[in-house]
Amino acid sequence: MSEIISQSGLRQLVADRIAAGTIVSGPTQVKPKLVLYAVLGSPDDLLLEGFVRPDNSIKECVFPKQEELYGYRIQGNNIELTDGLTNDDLTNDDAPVPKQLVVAARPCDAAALPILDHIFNWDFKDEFYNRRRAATTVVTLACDSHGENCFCTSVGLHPAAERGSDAMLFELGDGSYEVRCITDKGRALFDGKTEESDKVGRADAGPEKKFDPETVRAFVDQHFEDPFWSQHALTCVGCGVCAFTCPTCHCFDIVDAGPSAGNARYRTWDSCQFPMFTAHASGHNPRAGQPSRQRQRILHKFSIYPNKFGEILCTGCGNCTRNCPEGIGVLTVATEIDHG
Amino acid sequence: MSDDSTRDGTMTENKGFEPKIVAYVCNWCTYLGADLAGTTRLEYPPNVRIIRLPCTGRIDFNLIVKGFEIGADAVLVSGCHPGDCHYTAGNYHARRRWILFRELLDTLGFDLRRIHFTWISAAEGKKWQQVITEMTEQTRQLGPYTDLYANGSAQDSANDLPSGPPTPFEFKTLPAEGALRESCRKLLADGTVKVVIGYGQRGPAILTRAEDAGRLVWNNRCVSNLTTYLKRKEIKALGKPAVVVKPCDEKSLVVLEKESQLDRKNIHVIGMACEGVGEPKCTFCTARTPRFADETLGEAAGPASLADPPPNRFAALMAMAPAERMAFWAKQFDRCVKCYACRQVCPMCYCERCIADKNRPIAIDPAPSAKGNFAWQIARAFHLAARCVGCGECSRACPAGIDLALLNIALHKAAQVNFGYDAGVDPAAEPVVGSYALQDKEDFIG
Amino acid sequence: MSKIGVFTCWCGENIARTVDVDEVAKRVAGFPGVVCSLNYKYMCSDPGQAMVREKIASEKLDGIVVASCSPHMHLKTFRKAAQTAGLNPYLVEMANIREQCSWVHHDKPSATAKAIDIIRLSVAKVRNDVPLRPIQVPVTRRALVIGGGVAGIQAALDIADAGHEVVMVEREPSIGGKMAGLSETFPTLDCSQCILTPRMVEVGQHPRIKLYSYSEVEAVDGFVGNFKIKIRQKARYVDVSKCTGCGDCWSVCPLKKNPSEFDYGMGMRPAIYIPFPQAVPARPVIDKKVCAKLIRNGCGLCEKKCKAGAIDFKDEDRVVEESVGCIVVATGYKLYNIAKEQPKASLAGYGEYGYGKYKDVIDSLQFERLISASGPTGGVFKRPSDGAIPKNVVFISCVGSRDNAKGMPYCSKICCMYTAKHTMLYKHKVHDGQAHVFYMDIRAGGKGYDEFVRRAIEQDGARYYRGRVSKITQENGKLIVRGADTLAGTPVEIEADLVVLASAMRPADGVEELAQKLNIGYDEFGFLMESHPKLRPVETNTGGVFIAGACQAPKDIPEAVAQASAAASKVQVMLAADELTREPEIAAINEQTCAACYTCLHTCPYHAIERAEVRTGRGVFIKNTARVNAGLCMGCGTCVSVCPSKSADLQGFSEQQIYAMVESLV
Amino acid sequence: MNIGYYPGCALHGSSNDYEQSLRACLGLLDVQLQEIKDWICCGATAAHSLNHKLSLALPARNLALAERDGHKQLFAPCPLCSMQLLKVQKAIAGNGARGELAQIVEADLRGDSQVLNLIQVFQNIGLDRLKAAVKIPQKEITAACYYGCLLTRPPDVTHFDDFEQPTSMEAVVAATGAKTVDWNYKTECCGAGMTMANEDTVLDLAHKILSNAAAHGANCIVVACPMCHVNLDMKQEAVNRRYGKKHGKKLGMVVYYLSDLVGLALGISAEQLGIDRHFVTKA
Amino acid sequence: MEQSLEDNVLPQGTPDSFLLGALAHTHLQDCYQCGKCTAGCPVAVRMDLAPNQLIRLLQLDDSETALRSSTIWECVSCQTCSARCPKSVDCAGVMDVLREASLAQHKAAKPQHAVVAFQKAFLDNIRRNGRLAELELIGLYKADVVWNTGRIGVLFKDAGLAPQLNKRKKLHLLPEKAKDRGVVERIFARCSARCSEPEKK
Repeated sequence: MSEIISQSGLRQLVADRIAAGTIVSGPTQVKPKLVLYAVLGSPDDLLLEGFVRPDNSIKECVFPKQEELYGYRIQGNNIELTDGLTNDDLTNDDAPVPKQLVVAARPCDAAALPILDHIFNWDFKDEFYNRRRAATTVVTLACDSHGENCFCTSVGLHPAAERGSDAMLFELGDGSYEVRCITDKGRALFDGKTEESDKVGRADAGPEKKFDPETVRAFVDQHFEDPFWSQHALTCVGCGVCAFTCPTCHCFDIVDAGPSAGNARYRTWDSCQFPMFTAHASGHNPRAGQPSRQRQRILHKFSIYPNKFGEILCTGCGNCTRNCPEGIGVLTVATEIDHG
Repeated sequence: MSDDSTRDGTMTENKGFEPKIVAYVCNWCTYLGADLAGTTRLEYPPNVRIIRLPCTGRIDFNLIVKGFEIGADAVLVSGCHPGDCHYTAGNYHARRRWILFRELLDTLGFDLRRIHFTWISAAEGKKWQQVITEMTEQTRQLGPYTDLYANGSAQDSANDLPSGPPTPFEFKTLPAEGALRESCRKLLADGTVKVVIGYGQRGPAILTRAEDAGRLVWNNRCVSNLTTYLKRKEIKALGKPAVVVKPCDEKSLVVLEKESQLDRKNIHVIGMACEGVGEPKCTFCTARTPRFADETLGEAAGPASLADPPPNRFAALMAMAPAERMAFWAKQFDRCVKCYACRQVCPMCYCERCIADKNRPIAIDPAPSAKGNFAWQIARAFHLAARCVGCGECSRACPAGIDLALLNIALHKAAQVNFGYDAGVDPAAEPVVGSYALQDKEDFIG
Repeated sequence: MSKIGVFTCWCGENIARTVDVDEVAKRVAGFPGVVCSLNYKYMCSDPGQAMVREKIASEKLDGIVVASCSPHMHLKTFRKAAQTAGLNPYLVEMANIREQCSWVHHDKPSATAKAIDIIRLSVAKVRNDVPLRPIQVPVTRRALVIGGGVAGIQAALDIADAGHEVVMVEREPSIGGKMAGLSETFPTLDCSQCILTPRMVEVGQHPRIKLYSYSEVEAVDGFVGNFKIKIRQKARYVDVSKCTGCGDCWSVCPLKKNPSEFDYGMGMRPAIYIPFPQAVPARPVIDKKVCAKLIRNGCGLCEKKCKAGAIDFKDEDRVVEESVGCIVVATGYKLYNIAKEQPKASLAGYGEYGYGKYKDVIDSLQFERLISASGPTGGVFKRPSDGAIPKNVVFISCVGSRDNAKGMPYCSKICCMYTAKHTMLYKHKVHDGQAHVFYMDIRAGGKGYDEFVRRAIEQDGARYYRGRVSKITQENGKLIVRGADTLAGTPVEIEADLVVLASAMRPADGVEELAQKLNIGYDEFGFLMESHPKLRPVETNTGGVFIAGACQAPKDIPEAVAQASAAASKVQVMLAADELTREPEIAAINEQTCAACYTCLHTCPYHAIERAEVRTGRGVFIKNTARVNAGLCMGCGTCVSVCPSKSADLQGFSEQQIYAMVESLV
Repeated sequence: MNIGYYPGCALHGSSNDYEQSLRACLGLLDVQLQEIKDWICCGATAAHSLNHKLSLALPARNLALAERDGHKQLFAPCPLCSMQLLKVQKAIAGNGARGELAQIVEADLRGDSQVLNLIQVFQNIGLDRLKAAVKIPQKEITAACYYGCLLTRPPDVTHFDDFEQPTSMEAVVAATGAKTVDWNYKTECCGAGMTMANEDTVLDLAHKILSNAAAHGANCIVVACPMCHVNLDMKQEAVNRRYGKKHGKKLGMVVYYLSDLVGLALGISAEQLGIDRHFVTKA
Repeated sequence: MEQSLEDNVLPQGTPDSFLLGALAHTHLQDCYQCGKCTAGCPVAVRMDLAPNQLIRLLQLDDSETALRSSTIWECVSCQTCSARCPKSVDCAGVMDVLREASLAQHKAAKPQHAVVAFQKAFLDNIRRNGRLAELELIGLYKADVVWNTGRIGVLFKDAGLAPQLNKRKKLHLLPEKAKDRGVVERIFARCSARCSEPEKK
């Protein structure tokens, strides 16, 4: 026996959740040829037709691009903490975090959340992250196809990987979906919304493996000074597209915004590809050019993080290669390393 | 803006709306004019806060934006009459900048009625009193500048620009590919150049070995503007480069040479005739073959007449009311994550350390907030005023699909209309920024 | 800067009347970085400055804000006071709460709030001030004097006598200016030639004065202490070195009938001429608009006659460059042209007086030439139309001056005096003649001036009518002057043989273009703007440029000479030291982040930015950069606002300071 | 071309010879004068002396009537009438009084028609065309052109010629072949409306004008104003009676209207021009 | 300062010089007594107060003497004074206002009654006919002067001119009248031309 839900049922579910005050986000057609995960104003914004791999990731729900840590004001020679300026901040501890729901996420996006859980809880429990994470329910839609830049299979995932999802939908071909609840949150969400059926959805087999992460890991461990990096990274212009559209990249910068007399302290995304990321006050910069920075990105994803957490810091969504203006990204580098 | 309760009376008690006005004035004329208004006891409303600077030449565009960021309802910029500047030409340079900057702010939907430019001499205490009194009254009528950055609901109702049907595009390799590979192989082999910057399978390809020439491709999706790589230290270190350029990319070389960033003599330019690479810019492009290349490959038929030309998005934008435009841009910039791809792909952005990365002082708010994104896009667009050649890379590279090119088009048009200057066309033409003309228009200056 | 002292001034009650100074002091104490906030009745007084010095020492202040008047008034005073207390003067800022707050607002609460905001701005600026050292710049110990009138001559002689070289540039063929053309001068009636010619000769022969006559200033570059002046020597067609001034050439020249500029058209001069016998240099000039040789290659008699072979028809303008440390502008005045067409739309001519229509209606300088012993009528006073001796002469004061409708509301100050003088000179020449003067008010405020005017009325019988003239018409050779006498309340009609108009004084032609070359200001009438009417009357707002004489405002010879000596003393102060200390508020470029696009180089009005290279210690090239020449930079900051990466910054008005000021206004 | 025509009471009263001269002369130059229907008196000196508001209302009524008749140009041969019309146009230019005046005169008022005096009409016709049309050059005429006070004054209302040394009438007279003299009473007042009430003033001023013209060699005076003509022509005999003895000989100065002189030059007879109806007919 | 047309007679309580100046669109304080108006005035010799003296009195707020002066009735409104004034004071305009005020307050100088009578008769005439009827004007004017000053001689003044004018077809026994005289009456009423009411004895 399987539980199924029609597409209209799913949209109704989204409508109910929005009415209940939950912030629902999912893939939406922002412009011709551009699909992004975004907060849905109405259920019809949710894009379900055809295979869609949004250019950004769902990490924004749990790790926003700009988050206010706290506000402050300098009065005379002392500093007072004030409650923050933006109203969606978590500065005051008791304020309830609004519930969040992600619908029709891709498995490679959902799989990133457990990775971020490790990051934000290994030496310091990041309370901002945790409270958002706890309030978030992720409903994934298994892939019934794959894009040219997808390589989830190469990093140990597959189009129906349940990792990080609270519930998973499977296309049934007739516009309705089979629902498989994975966690209590998933079950609570779909409780009473599905019908019995005997139809069973199935997922795409996924792209064939494009590289072996182990060979990549071995290469980066031994070729720190290899001319490969300077040769390969020549075409990298040093922007932050790969890091900011990657579901797993999690580096951030702390910034004081507003007049120096005090306004608020923010956390914002940062990227290892930027010069200021490793700039020293003396003016020296240990990673002065793109070769060292590109190497660092691959090193972190395929060696440093796996050494610490035993899993690859990449879910194979392909966003970095898909969005890179010069067509580089992990897929290009990894395949070049593997077949080089 | 922080509701600073402990510091009351910043303005008078709020018996009705009291506009807050920031005035940037030059030290030698307007500041003395304001002093004269004092010595002759000419009363005017107390709403203005004067910031004294040596010259209008020193008042840069970002200060005007900063004024609005800290909550001013109107900003005044005033200095010596043309010809009277204590430093001979500060006000001429300023006037030219203001002409361009007003066009940018208008395109972004700023309320130009809140930005005033005047010439007030040291002998015109009366005029200072008049300007401040009129400005305060006019701003009081306009009310507080609440729809700055269209915070609140205005954004949701912002409508998008018509984008027209997707232009049919099918990928095809172009015949000149073979000639390109052969030419590059010969160049690398005989050592004329040390590195070739061309197009590869998945993106640009930078080759140093002759035998890699086979990796070069030439098709109707070779989109990137390769001239952006000429500024890179790593590439300069490799020696004399050869660069493959389309006619639109080539214009960047003209601007870069004019700004002493490259020496045209030790660059080998391979110009490719081009019939379009499937980007929005190609629909209007008429430059089929490069003009200054060392060698030109392939040929291109004349511009195909477009059955139904795509809607002119810039005209559609400018047809909107200012508040509507501001809402449009606020919605677009809300998607910006400050990945700076627009900066990194642009051949004209070659600063060692960008103003956005400067933190003493924080000129551009680094957080991707509404304020931070507007400040960044204003700075980026204005630094490209009369320099951007319209290669469209910024719009293409933006992961959030923001219509950045519209801002550059606005300034491109402003430079053409006001100064008859077309960036990247005439190597000998004097650059707009950094020069001035006595008869620049000043109909907007009081 | 974290230990800032704020001193709020009452300025007697100029500030205290509309700004609650106690409230201000209390609230300012709460500003970030402020450790001491006091207010005092007169901050600029000695006790006030003493308080500043004492507080610097006791509280170890590292930043001062004085909230009082405009920085243009006392910033220097308080910076000196701080310096004597050991604090770097550039850590002192002023908050202008008088001219820009208490004097222009009457509502006490809002004026107080505004004053607090103005102080907040200055405190934000001081917190980001950086100690600066004045720049030492070499001084060229030479001075330029523009204009060879009595003021220019006096200034040049004073400076030269003080041991400095002087370059004098005079537009006319000879120095002497307007004074050379006067017959006698008030109030002593001593002949102007007798008192001026010796000084002119002294200039001509002074070892340290280099005279460029018949020349004009073409361009001025550089800055105080280091001006580069381009001087255009107009073609004289006479080789000054060879010519002995014997006069053969101008006596043989056939073209005698050209109106003499020196005599204002009252007399004639040949095509090759010296303006007047006592000319310095006494070397002739050929008028290229008239000379037959130059126009049609005819005549050439003067060349044949000249024993010294000094005539050179192929002479051309030459442009010479001189470098000087400072400049005195003494370009003098010209009389308002009463004719119908006027150079400026704001001016109107006197159609009702018929100047230019009736030959016997002349202006006061023309009268001076007619009555002068060295004038065209050889000392016999004849009227220009028919040479008859006029028995009834009408003098009209305030022609153009004090006349809003004609565009000159100001009083030309000296006409009352020289009109009285004219009546006396006329009486001395034509004993049975009767002078009539139409005046509005007699302005004779100098030493012995009023007595001089009374003597003209009481002893020499000049008849003064208090009222303006409405119209002048000509009836069979007689000029019918229709005026009024408001004291008697009746119209007055006089049949005159000659009418002399005391027309208004205006600045010399071309002074506005010259002012723009020198970056000095001028008012709506074209008179040059002094830095401060009371405290700095002979200085301008541009360092190293001084003004003297009628170019600044209408004035008589004694005042012009006094101003010339004042300007000369200011020059001597500047040239006394080998080096000049210059304000350090100039631009500097961070060569690490400069992208070498050189936009700043094209923008700089003073060409103070050059291309430079950054090299390692061993000379290995690292990168190109732009670099500021501290000597040339005047600190306008145009380069800073043009620099995309903000590598250029202005010391004293740095980005950090300005953003701190703006953000303090939240 | 045809232009709006506001005759004024004088031209339909005792100065009807001026209208006769105008119609004859301008008719020949194919300028049709289209009289405004039901025009009223402009109030002349009496209105602006005794009732400021009335002095604007009456001419405003005439302006409104001209606009209603669709005249873009309005020719008012009497300088006092044309000055009053121009004064109204100036008053409503800043539309301070437009609404109020329109309400008083019961008609809307734009004030955009162009008010012309006689010299301006000749200037619009064109002096070269005039010169070409001259059949009998007036060789023996040496005219003293007399503008009177209100043709050129007040300057900020009339904006016509140079109000101190005007030369526009001389140009028209020269075009007829006649000679002109330079004399000193061109713009001095003749006493205008004081003919009845204060004759002494008129006789004194008229005498000064006539004798100055004679002193400068003029054998006739040319005017473009009905009141000036009355004071110089009709009152010339009275002037001679009062001042004749002083000069030992009587003044006999013919006073032509400008249109008379032009008419004569165009070949029109004196009778057709109404010159025979003047008081002083021969030197 | 656009003076509203409403009150064309001196309202009580306003300082005279200010209102007179305002009515004549000029600022009397600007006058610095240079006398150019008196110098240029063709009829100044006939006046008891020279134009500049008249303005001086108004500057000192003594409008009483000004209103009773003969100056304002001798003035021929030739605009010379205003055109040449260096301070752009509209002296001719002030004369207009003074005449208007003088009549309204019945202070017109007796010896100048003829001028006053002529101008009043002129206004009455055009109020009735819309256009000027010359004969009727002359008749009523002479009656008024004889009646008020007793100068019988006025009746026969210029009698000799009548036949000469008639010979020259310049006399019109039946003069033209405006068709719509109603509007003229209404205009006069709206301008509250008080001075045209019959003189109360």
